[in-house]
Amino acid sequence: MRTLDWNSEMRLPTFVRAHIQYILIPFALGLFLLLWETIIIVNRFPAFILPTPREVAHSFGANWQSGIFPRHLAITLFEIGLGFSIAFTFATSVGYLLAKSPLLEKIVSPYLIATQAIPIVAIAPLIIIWINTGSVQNALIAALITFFPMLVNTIIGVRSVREEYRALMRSYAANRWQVFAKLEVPAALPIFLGGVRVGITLAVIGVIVVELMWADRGLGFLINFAQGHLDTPLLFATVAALSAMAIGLYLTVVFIEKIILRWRRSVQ
Amino acid sequence: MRTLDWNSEMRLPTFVRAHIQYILIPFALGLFLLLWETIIIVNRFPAFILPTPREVAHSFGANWQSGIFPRHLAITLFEIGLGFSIAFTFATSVGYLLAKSPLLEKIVSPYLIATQAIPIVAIAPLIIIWINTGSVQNALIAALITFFPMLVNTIIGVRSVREEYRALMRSYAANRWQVFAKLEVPAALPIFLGGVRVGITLAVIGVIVVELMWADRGLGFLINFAQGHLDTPLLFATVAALSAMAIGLYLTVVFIEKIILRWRRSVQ
Amino acid sequence: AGEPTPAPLPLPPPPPPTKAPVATAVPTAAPTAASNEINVVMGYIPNVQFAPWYVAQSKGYFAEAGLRVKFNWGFEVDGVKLVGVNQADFAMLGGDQVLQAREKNIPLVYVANYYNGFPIVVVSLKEKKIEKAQDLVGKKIGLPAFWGATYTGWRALLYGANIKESDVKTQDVGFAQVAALSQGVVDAVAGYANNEPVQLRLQGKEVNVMRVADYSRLVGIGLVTSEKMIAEKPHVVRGIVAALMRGVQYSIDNPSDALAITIQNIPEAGGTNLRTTDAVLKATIDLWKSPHPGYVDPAAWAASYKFMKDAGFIKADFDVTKAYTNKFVP
Amino acid sequence: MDHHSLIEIEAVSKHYGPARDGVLALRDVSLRIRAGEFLSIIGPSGCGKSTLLKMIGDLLAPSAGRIVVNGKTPEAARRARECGIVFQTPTLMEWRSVAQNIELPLEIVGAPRAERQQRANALLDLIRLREFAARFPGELSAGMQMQVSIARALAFRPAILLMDEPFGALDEITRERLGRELLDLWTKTRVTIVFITHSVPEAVRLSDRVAVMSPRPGRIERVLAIDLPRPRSAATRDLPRYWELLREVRAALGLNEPK
Amino acid sequence: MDHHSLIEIEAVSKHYGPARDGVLALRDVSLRIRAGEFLSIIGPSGCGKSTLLKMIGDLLAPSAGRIVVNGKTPEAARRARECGIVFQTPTLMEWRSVAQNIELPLEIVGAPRAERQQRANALLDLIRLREFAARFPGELSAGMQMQVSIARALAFRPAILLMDEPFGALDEITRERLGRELLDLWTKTRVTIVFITHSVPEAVRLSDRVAVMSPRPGRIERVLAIDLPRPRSAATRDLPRYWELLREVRAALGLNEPK
Ligand SMILES: Nc1ncnc2c1ncn2[C@@H]1O[C@H](COP(=O)(O)OP(=O)(O)OP(=O)(O)O)[C@@H](O)[C@H]1O
Ligand SMILES: Nc1ncnc2c1ncn2[C@@H]1O[C@H](COP(=O)(O)OP(=O)(O)OP(=O)(O)O)[C@@H](O)[C@H]1O
Ligand SMILES: [Mg+2]
Ligand SMILES: [Mg+2]
Repeated sequence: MRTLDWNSEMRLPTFVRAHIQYILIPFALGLFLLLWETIIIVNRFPAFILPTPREVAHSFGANWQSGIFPRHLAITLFEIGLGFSIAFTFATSVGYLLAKSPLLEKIVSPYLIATQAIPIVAIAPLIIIWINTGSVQNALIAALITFFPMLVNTIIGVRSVREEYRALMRSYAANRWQVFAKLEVPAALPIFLGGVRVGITLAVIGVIVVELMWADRGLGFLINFAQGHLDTPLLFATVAALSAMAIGLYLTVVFIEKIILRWRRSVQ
Repeated sequence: MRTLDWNSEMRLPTFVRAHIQYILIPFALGLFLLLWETIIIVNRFPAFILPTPREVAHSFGANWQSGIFPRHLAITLFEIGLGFSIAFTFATSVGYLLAKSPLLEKIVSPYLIATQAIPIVAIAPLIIIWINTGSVQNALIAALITFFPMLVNTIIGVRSVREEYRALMRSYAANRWQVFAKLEVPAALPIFLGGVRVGITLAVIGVIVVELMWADRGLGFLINFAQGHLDTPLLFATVAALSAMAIGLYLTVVFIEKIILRWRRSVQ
Repeated sequence: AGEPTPAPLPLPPPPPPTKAPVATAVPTAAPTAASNEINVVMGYIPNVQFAPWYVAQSKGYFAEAGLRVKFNWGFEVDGVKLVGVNQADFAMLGGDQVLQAREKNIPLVYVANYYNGFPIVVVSLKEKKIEKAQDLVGKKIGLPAFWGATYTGWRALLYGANIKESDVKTQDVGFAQVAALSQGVVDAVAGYANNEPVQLRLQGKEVNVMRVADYSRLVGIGLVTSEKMIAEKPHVVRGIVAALMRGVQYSIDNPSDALAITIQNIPEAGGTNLRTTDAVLKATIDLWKSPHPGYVDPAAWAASYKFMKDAGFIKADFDVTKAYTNKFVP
Repeated sequence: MDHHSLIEIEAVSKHYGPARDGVLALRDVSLRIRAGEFLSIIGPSGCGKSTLLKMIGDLLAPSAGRIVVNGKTPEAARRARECGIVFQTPTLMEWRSVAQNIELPLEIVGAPRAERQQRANALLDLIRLREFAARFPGELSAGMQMQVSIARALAFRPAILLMDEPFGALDEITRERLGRELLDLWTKTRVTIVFITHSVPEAVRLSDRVAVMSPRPGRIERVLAIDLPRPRSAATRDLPRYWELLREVRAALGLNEPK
Repeated sequence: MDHHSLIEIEAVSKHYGPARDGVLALRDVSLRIRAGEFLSIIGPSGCGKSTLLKMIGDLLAPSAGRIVVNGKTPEAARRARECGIVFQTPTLMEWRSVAQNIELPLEIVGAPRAERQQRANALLDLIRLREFAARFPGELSAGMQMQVSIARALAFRPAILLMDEPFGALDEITRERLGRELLDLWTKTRVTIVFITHSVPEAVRLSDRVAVMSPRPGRIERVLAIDLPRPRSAATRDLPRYWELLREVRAALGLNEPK
């Protein structure tokens, strides 16, 4: 019901309203860059504290062409992808089990929460001794922080499935797999995908944190390196790349969400 | 509908089933401690790599009595509380706005996601120059990571409000505040509280990460200090305290959830 | 909390400035509000290696010079930046950091030496028989990072011993150097002279220690300020350097007093950590000892510059002599 | 123009969804409803009755045409709280108890607590569910839920009642009782009622006029005046005119036999 | 024991919620339903009709008493897929198109795709909503949704059909048409039907027997055999016995007048 949305942003012609984002998004970006420049001018920050957008872009360009950026980016992307996949698999499977068994949840969740509260730095020696360092290991550790929001939203999503639907499936003597695939997955999706949005974002920072700690490759290393060499433009270029990556991954999730949840639109 | 739950854990007498957690939770804890001890024995780890539970408990006791632990704990708890409150306020208010205006969401969310992808380490000098260091500042920075899951779940929660309810409120010409208080808050709560569960957990690690970086007080400092002095029992005691804190905060949220969402139980 | 009874035990010591998550100090205080408060970025967490500072503070050496000193804890690199924009007044930095900063036109000046000689060492278990630099060839070395003082020191060692980087395998082990070494993950680790070796010994390990200072004349950690500070408030610089040097001397002469004063300031360093604290203090005293406290030979600066240039840490040419001054040294 | 018409629907069409692919629910519907009238709408499933009601209540906008409610746009009328709506499904808030659900519109109007409770109790007595006051909607049967939703709409004494098959889920006894109560209320307050039903006898028994709609896309096929004397009672069914009208409405609907 | 009774309900009670504070929905209900029978249940709102149906379908467990379905426990019967259920609310999965909703039980049974589609199309033709096959439930009117949910229950050819007010939201034409279709199906397949309705004529027109329930806590008040000849048609209404039975059922329900 379109008109129900009485918060609809503005009373503009439909065409303008449908496309206004193409005006406003670049506008907001411009505003952001302007603000950035202004801060530098007002505070008189030298480049090693806060470089200008232009300096950052230049550093990015130079390091891209030299191949440094693409190489580290590829590694970090790989680690993010792997870490997210591990976290996704774990969060969905364990989350589903916990959603189904409140008793299991009571027993297991303290340990899962504990993993969230332990700074990796604190157990770094154990990690290095047991699993060593490397891309797969980095991904694994990043998965530790990534899985939690997906886990929680899986639990909430599965528990939010309406009882009538369960009764329906039960009346068909649907087996567990069918209940899962035909009811629980589609019904829990809107909530679960919210967890994925947060998870994919945390995967980015998770990988970076690990790379900052001990990696010799990846964007985290590059940040570390830039910092050690007082190369603040490179530092900011890397941070910008990271942000862009996080935004890109997030928007990918939103896009997938749009496709999967098409039925929602047609209802409203 | 009790019998609908055909995954009900076991076919045990009701009394046993209702209280089984009191058997299983200590059992799981015991198993965990046993596993820990076994790891030490099998790997022959010295205390500075992985101390025994007993050594950790002893260190905790000693540092508690000397007053070191309570002091740092209080500071960290204060920072967590403050950071979480800030994040909560921001997540709910901004999340609500974004839920209501998809256009605003499109414009603002890239910047919010970017904040999630920037390692604080990278912008530490700017933070110090602008907002300085101290407990309030630590809390503020921890809030940066804390708010995001709450924001996302606020958006999803508010958007999940059934259209019929909105129509009902609209037919009463309810004002925005009434729609918010009487419809959106209660309807979005189950999903929103999932975000709070994740948020409160991230607040703990967020504060610790900041304290690790530059604080001279708090459990983060204590971890740093213990690490610097290779006082691994103290390190693990601190980590254990942190975990206990995170679990406690999480369970508090779950408890509040139970009270607020009482109506759900009575329906099933 | 901590009673300052110096236990006459064989003691374990704590570590010095390393890289990321652990770290350095950072200043607070807007420059206006702090007109008579002096902000120092310590470059690490509170630790007994700053005993001279605590001594100078509690014995009133700073006050005598008319100064109120505020310690800030945070990252070393942040110290460079903060002093660079006069957001902090002083920082404790290695000579390598100062040279890198000067290359970037960050106007830092090294005004007093604190650790005589570069404090980085390569440690290995005795049974590995790694005694001189050449023994490192073909071995696997754990580094806490591929940048920062430890890395610079590591490279200086290779440079001084004429070993190619590619002849040695390295692994980033973060802060887990002691664990990685003792569990055989790597053959040797780079660390601080007053940290890793001390701790390994406290754990009952026999170790070989190879000092970077034996292979290179890199300038060690010292007190750094900005050109602006020197130009505008030379008396402050003079005062703080003098007070600090008194603190250093007092700590060397009265280690048990220095330990007690430190524990008053950092109760955590007492109690279960007393042994470590004491051992670290002893190792640190070795670093403080100098024929001419505070003074750095210009030749050492020239040598540092040459190494940094040759090893690629700095690329642009600049005048090294602007990077330091000995005129405030008493 | 008829000066007594409270609701004017003029050449209204409603198209759901995209122009190409959507559903035309209503085509060119015109209808005037007089102040104080009891008008029933009857028509096949999916012909657009609910759609029409929602447009009067400003819960949907017409794709074409014009609706005037009490001299105002539907929006203004809604803001003035002219209409109380009973939706086709109960739409009770599951986190509110039965009594709290009934009190909801009064809360929004800002009625004092004591008045709210008194009114809720009176309405609970009307639907004979007082003992369920503190229970949650999930604990009621479907028919009981529907009754609560009727009570809720009555809570706030609007000038116009839009009722979408309010008695559909009820058994005959309850249905007749609530029908009588509704007529009672209508007689006393002269509220204007637009009443959707599938029951021809109910429509004839209650209404001043019955609007019969055609299948989708819906149009108003015929509007029949029910010229039975008021007040109506059980005795009304003994009148031959009642049976005649029944037959007429059924004929208009395309139903073959009189019973 | 009657060897022909397919469903045996013996001294069944149902209490919802905690012992102290809950609701006693059914008290001591006994009923036998013969194989191939068309049994209607009629009774006031909230008397426990839906509860009874759910217990037969093993969606609720009785608090006391015993239910046997086709010689098995309700659970075994459910697992053997003896019962198809039409719920009182449509319960369509909103993320599935209309056709996909109808296909759902066939998917679960593992029917091949071609058969599923063919069956769905046949059923869509039956309810005359073929053109809505690809739409989502949210795009249908309430009555249309209910019809889809009836079609879904028919998709899978169970031995027993449990229908909870399936025609409640439908207009009379659709109602009669679907009633005829249901009788047709019943005649052809001799499926056993338990049919909850609020319409006395509908109950009489369709059933072999009508069980009349008392208000909550529900009991079976009377079971009336409807001894009207089969097949039933429009002409059945001309039989005096029809009117007599109508009156009897109404009397059992406590409704005063015959109409
Ligand atoms: N989930 C539940 N929790 C508590 N009480 C319930 C629940 N479901 C039903 N009841 C109670 O059980 C009684 C019977 O409900 P049921 O739904 O079986 O009635 P019904 O005969 O189907 O009524 P209707 O004709 O209105 O559908 C009602 O009084 C209701 O309040
Ligand atoms: N949200 C929607 N999106 C698309 N089409 C819709 C929507 N709501 C209703 N329709 C279509 O509009 C038509 C009229 O629907 P409406 O609900 O008004 O029917 P109705 O007369 O109330 O039927 P019923 O008696 O079954 O309640 C139907 O064909 C339906 O498919
Ligand atoms: Mg309708
Ligand atoms: Mg029912």
